[in-house]
Amino acid sequence: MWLNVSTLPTLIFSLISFLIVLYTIWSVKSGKKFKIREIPGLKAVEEAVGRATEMGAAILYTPGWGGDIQRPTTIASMNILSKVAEKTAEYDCRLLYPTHDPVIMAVAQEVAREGYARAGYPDRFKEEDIFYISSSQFGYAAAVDGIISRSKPASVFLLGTFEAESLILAETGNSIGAIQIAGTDSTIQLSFFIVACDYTLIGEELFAASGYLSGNESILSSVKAQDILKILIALFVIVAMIWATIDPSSTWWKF
Amino acid sequence: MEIGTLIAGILTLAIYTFLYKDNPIYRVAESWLIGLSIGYTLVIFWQTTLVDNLFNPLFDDGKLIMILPLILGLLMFSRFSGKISWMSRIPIAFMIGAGAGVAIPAMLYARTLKQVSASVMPLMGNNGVFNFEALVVVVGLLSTLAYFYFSREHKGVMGKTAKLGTYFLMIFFGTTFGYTVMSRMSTFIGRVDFLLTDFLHLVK
Amino acid sequence: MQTRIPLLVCLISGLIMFAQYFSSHPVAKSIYENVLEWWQIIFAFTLLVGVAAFIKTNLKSISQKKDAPYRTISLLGLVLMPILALIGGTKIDTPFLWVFENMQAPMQATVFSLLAFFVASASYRGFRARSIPASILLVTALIVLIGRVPIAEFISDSIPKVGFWIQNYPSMSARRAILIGIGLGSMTTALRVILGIERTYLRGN
Amino acid sequence: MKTRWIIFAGMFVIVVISYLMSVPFETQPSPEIQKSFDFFESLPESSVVIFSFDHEASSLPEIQPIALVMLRHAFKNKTKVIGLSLFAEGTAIGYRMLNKAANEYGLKYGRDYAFLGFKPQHISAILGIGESIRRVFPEDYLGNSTDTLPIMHGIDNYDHIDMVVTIADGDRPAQWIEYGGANYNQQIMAGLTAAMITSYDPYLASGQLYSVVGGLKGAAEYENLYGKRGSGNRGMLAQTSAHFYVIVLIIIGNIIYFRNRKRQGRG
Repeated sequence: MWLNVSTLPTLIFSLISFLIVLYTIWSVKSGKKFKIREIPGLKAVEEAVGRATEMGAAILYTPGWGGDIQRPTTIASMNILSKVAEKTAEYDCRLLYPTHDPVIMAVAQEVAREGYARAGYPDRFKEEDIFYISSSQFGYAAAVDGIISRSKPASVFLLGTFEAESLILAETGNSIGAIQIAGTDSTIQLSFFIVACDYTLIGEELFAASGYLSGNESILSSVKAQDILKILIALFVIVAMIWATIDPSSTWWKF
Repeated sequence: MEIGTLIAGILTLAIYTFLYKDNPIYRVAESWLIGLSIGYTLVIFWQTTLVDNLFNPLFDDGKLIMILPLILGLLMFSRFSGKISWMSRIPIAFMIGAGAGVAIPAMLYARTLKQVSASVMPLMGNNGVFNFEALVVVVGLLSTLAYFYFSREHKGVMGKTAKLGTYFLMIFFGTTFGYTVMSRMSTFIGRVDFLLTDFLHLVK
Repeated sequence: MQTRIPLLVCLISGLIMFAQYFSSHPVAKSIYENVLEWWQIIFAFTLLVGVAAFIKTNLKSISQKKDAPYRTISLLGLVLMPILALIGGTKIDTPFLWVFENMQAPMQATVFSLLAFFVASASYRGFRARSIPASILLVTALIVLIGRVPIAEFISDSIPKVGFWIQNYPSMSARRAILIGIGLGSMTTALRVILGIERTYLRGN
Repeated sequence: MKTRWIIFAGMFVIVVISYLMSVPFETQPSPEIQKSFDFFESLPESSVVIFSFDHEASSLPEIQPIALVMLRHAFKNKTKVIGLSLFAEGTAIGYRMLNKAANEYGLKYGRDYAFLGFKPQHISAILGIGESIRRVFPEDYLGNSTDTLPIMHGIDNYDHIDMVVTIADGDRPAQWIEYGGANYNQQIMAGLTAAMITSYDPYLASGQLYSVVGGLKGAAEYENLYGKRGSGNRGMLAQTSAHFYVIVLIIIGNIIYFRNRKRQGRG
C-alpha cells in the first residue's frame, strides 16, 4: 500500500495548512500588512541586552538539552539568537552560548557571525564563545551552572527545548540576580520557567517571537496563517461538540 | 569500603558544595564530569554509530549506499578550511530539511489533530445529564487558543476571552508543578540512600 | 551555488520525509529508518568537530594560564575514557565502565538531585499571590501538592479528588491548547524551512 | 545568612532524618500495582518474561526500587527472566540489578536468567525480537552465544514470552507498545519514573499497556504486597516529608509577602 489510509486526515489537514500559509505569504508580498499583538517577553529582550551593556556584563544564551537541529523550536530559537547577536554586537557586549549539541553549535556560530556582520562589527564576533559542552544532560547542566555563577551574566536567555535541567539553570541564574527570559515547547518545563524566570514565552509565543523580533515578513505572515487555522480549529470543535451532543454515536470528528 | 564507593561518595559531596556557592571543589568535580562525559559520548558514538552503523555495513557487508552519509559526515570538516567551508551547510541542510519534513505531519497529527478530537465530548451524557466537564474542557481550550491569537490586540471580547485563557494556563502550570515535585524529590532521596547506606553505612 | 545547493538538498530531503509519513509501503519505512541512521552518523562526525573545538579552546586557555588546572582536568577526563575503552573495551568489569559507574554516573545523578533544592527555593519565591493569575497558580499548585501526600486522605477525601479533577479537565484543556499552538507553530516553521523561505541557519536571512 | 541557604539546609536535614527513621508506609495498593502483582503471582512456573532496562543512569534512584522488587517477585515465583537494554546507559545497571536479585534466590546465570545486553536502533530491535531473539542478539552481554544458553531453549520470539516489562524514564514504553504490542500482540508492562506516569494514561485506558508500577510510591506499594519492605518504603517517608516541606515553604513565602505588603502599605 503506497497510501496509508489512517494518515489521510493528517494529509488533508497538512494540505489545507499549506494553502493557508502560502496565501498569507502571498498577500503580504502583495502589500497587505499584518501586525502582531505585544508579547511581554519580547520587549524584555531589548531591555535585557541594554541592562547587560550598562552593567558591563555578559549575556548567556542556551537552547536547552532536549532539542536538536531537526526540531522547529531550535530553528525559532536561532531566529531570536540572530537578533540578540546583532544587539550584542552593537552594544559590544559579550555573548556566551553553551550547547550540548555540536550541530547546534555549528549552526549557531554561523547565525551569530552573520548577526555581528549585519550590525557592522564582524570583528567583535568570537567564535569560541559559542561552544559545545558535553552531550550528557547533567554534564551540560553542571557546566552551564558553573558558567553562570562565574561569568555572572546580566541576562540569561533560555530559549529552546528543555528537560529536567530547566529549573537547575533557571534557579542558578536567579541566584546571581540575572534577568531571565525563557521560552520552550516542553509543556512540563513551562511550569518551572513560569515560577523561576522573569519572562516566559509559552509554546507558540516562541515561534511568534522569532517573527516579531526579526521583523521577517514571511514569519509574520505564517503567524497570521496560524491564527486562521486556530479559528478553523475552534469552529471545528464547536460544530463537533454540538454534533456529538445531538448524535452521541457520531465519530467523524475522531482522528 | 570499596574504593569505588569512596570516590563516588566524595564526588557526590563535591557537587553538593555548589549549593553553598561556586567554589574550587565544585569546579574540580564539574571539570572532571565535563571531560568524562564528553569522552564517554565519543566512545559510545564511535561504537554504536560509526562502527556498528557505518563502517561495518559499508566495509564488511558492502552496503554501498552508506557512502552517502559518510560523505555528508565528512563534509562537516570543510568548516576548517576557509574556501570550501560553505560545503558544511549541505549536511546541515539535509538534517534540517529532513527534520522539517518529518515534523510537519508528526506535529500536526500528535500535537494538533489528536488534541482537537480529544477535546470533543458530548455536552449531554447518555442519561440526559448535563456534562459539566465537557463544557469546562471546551471553554478552557477555546479561551486558551484565544490567548495564543496573535494578530489582534487583546481588547474587548477577545481580551476578556484571552484573559480567561491565562487563568486556565495558570491552572495548568500549577498542576504540572504540583505533580512533578514528587519525582524531583526522589532523585535526591536516591543520593541520600547512597550516602547513608553505601558510603557512611548508617543504614543497613 | 553556496546557498542554492544546500537549499535544494533541504527541499528534496524535506519533501521525501514528508511524503514517506503517509505511506506504509516497505520502501517508505526503510527510507525513514535510513534517514534516522544517517542523522546519527552526521551527528557523530559533527561531534568530532565540536570536540576538536572544545580541545582547542581549552589548550588555548591553558597556554594563557587562564583556569589552567580546571581545563587540564577536563582534557584528562576527555582522553581517559577513549583510552580505557581502547584498552579494555566497554563491557561489564572493565576500567571504562568502572569509571562510568563510580565517577560519571554518581556525579550526573547528584547534579540531577540538585533539583530537589531548587524546587524548594523556587517554591518559596515563585508562588506569591501577587495578582489573580498568580493566586490561581498558587491555589492549584497547593491543592495538587496536598492531594499527593498520603495523609491528604485523612484530612479530607475530596482533596485528592479535586486535584485529580483539575488535572483531567481544566488543566488538560489548557495543555491541549498549548500543544495545538506548538503544532501549528512548528508546522509553519518547518514549511518555511523546506520551501527555503526560512534560511537563517544558512547564514542570515 | 541568605534565605536560600536556610531553605537548602532545611531540605537536607529533613530528608536525611526521615530517611534514617524507618517508618513503614501503610497504604492501600492502587489497582495498577495490584494488577501487576497479581500477574506475576499467577504466572505458571518456568514462564519466561523479558525485562528491558530502558533508562538513563541518573534515574536510578527511582528505577532501582521498582526493578528490584519486581525482579525479586518474579524470581521468587520461579519465573525465568531475560534481561536486555534499549538505552545504552541502562545496560550495566540492568545487568547488576538482575544479578543482585537472582543471587538472593541462589539462581544460576544462563539457566534461570540471562542478560542479552544493549541494542541501538531500538525500533528495529523491538520488531526484530518478533521474528527471532537470537538474530537480534546473537551473543549475550558476557559474550556467550545466545543459542548455548539453557534458558533460551525453545524461546525464540514473542510467542514464547509472557510479558515484556520495560523499566523506563522516557518514551521507550511507547515504542514497545506501538511496535511490539501492535504488531505482535505482545503484552507490555511498564516500571516508570513518577514524572512519566501521566504520559502513559492513554495507553492504560486503551488497554495497550497491561499495567504500570510508577515512582517510589508504586515501589513501596508493591513491596508491601510482596511482603518485604525495601528502599521504596524507606524512600516514601523521606519523599513525603520533603513534599510537606515544599508546601510549608510556599505558605511561608506568602505569609512573608503579605506581611511586607502590609508594612509597606502603612509606611
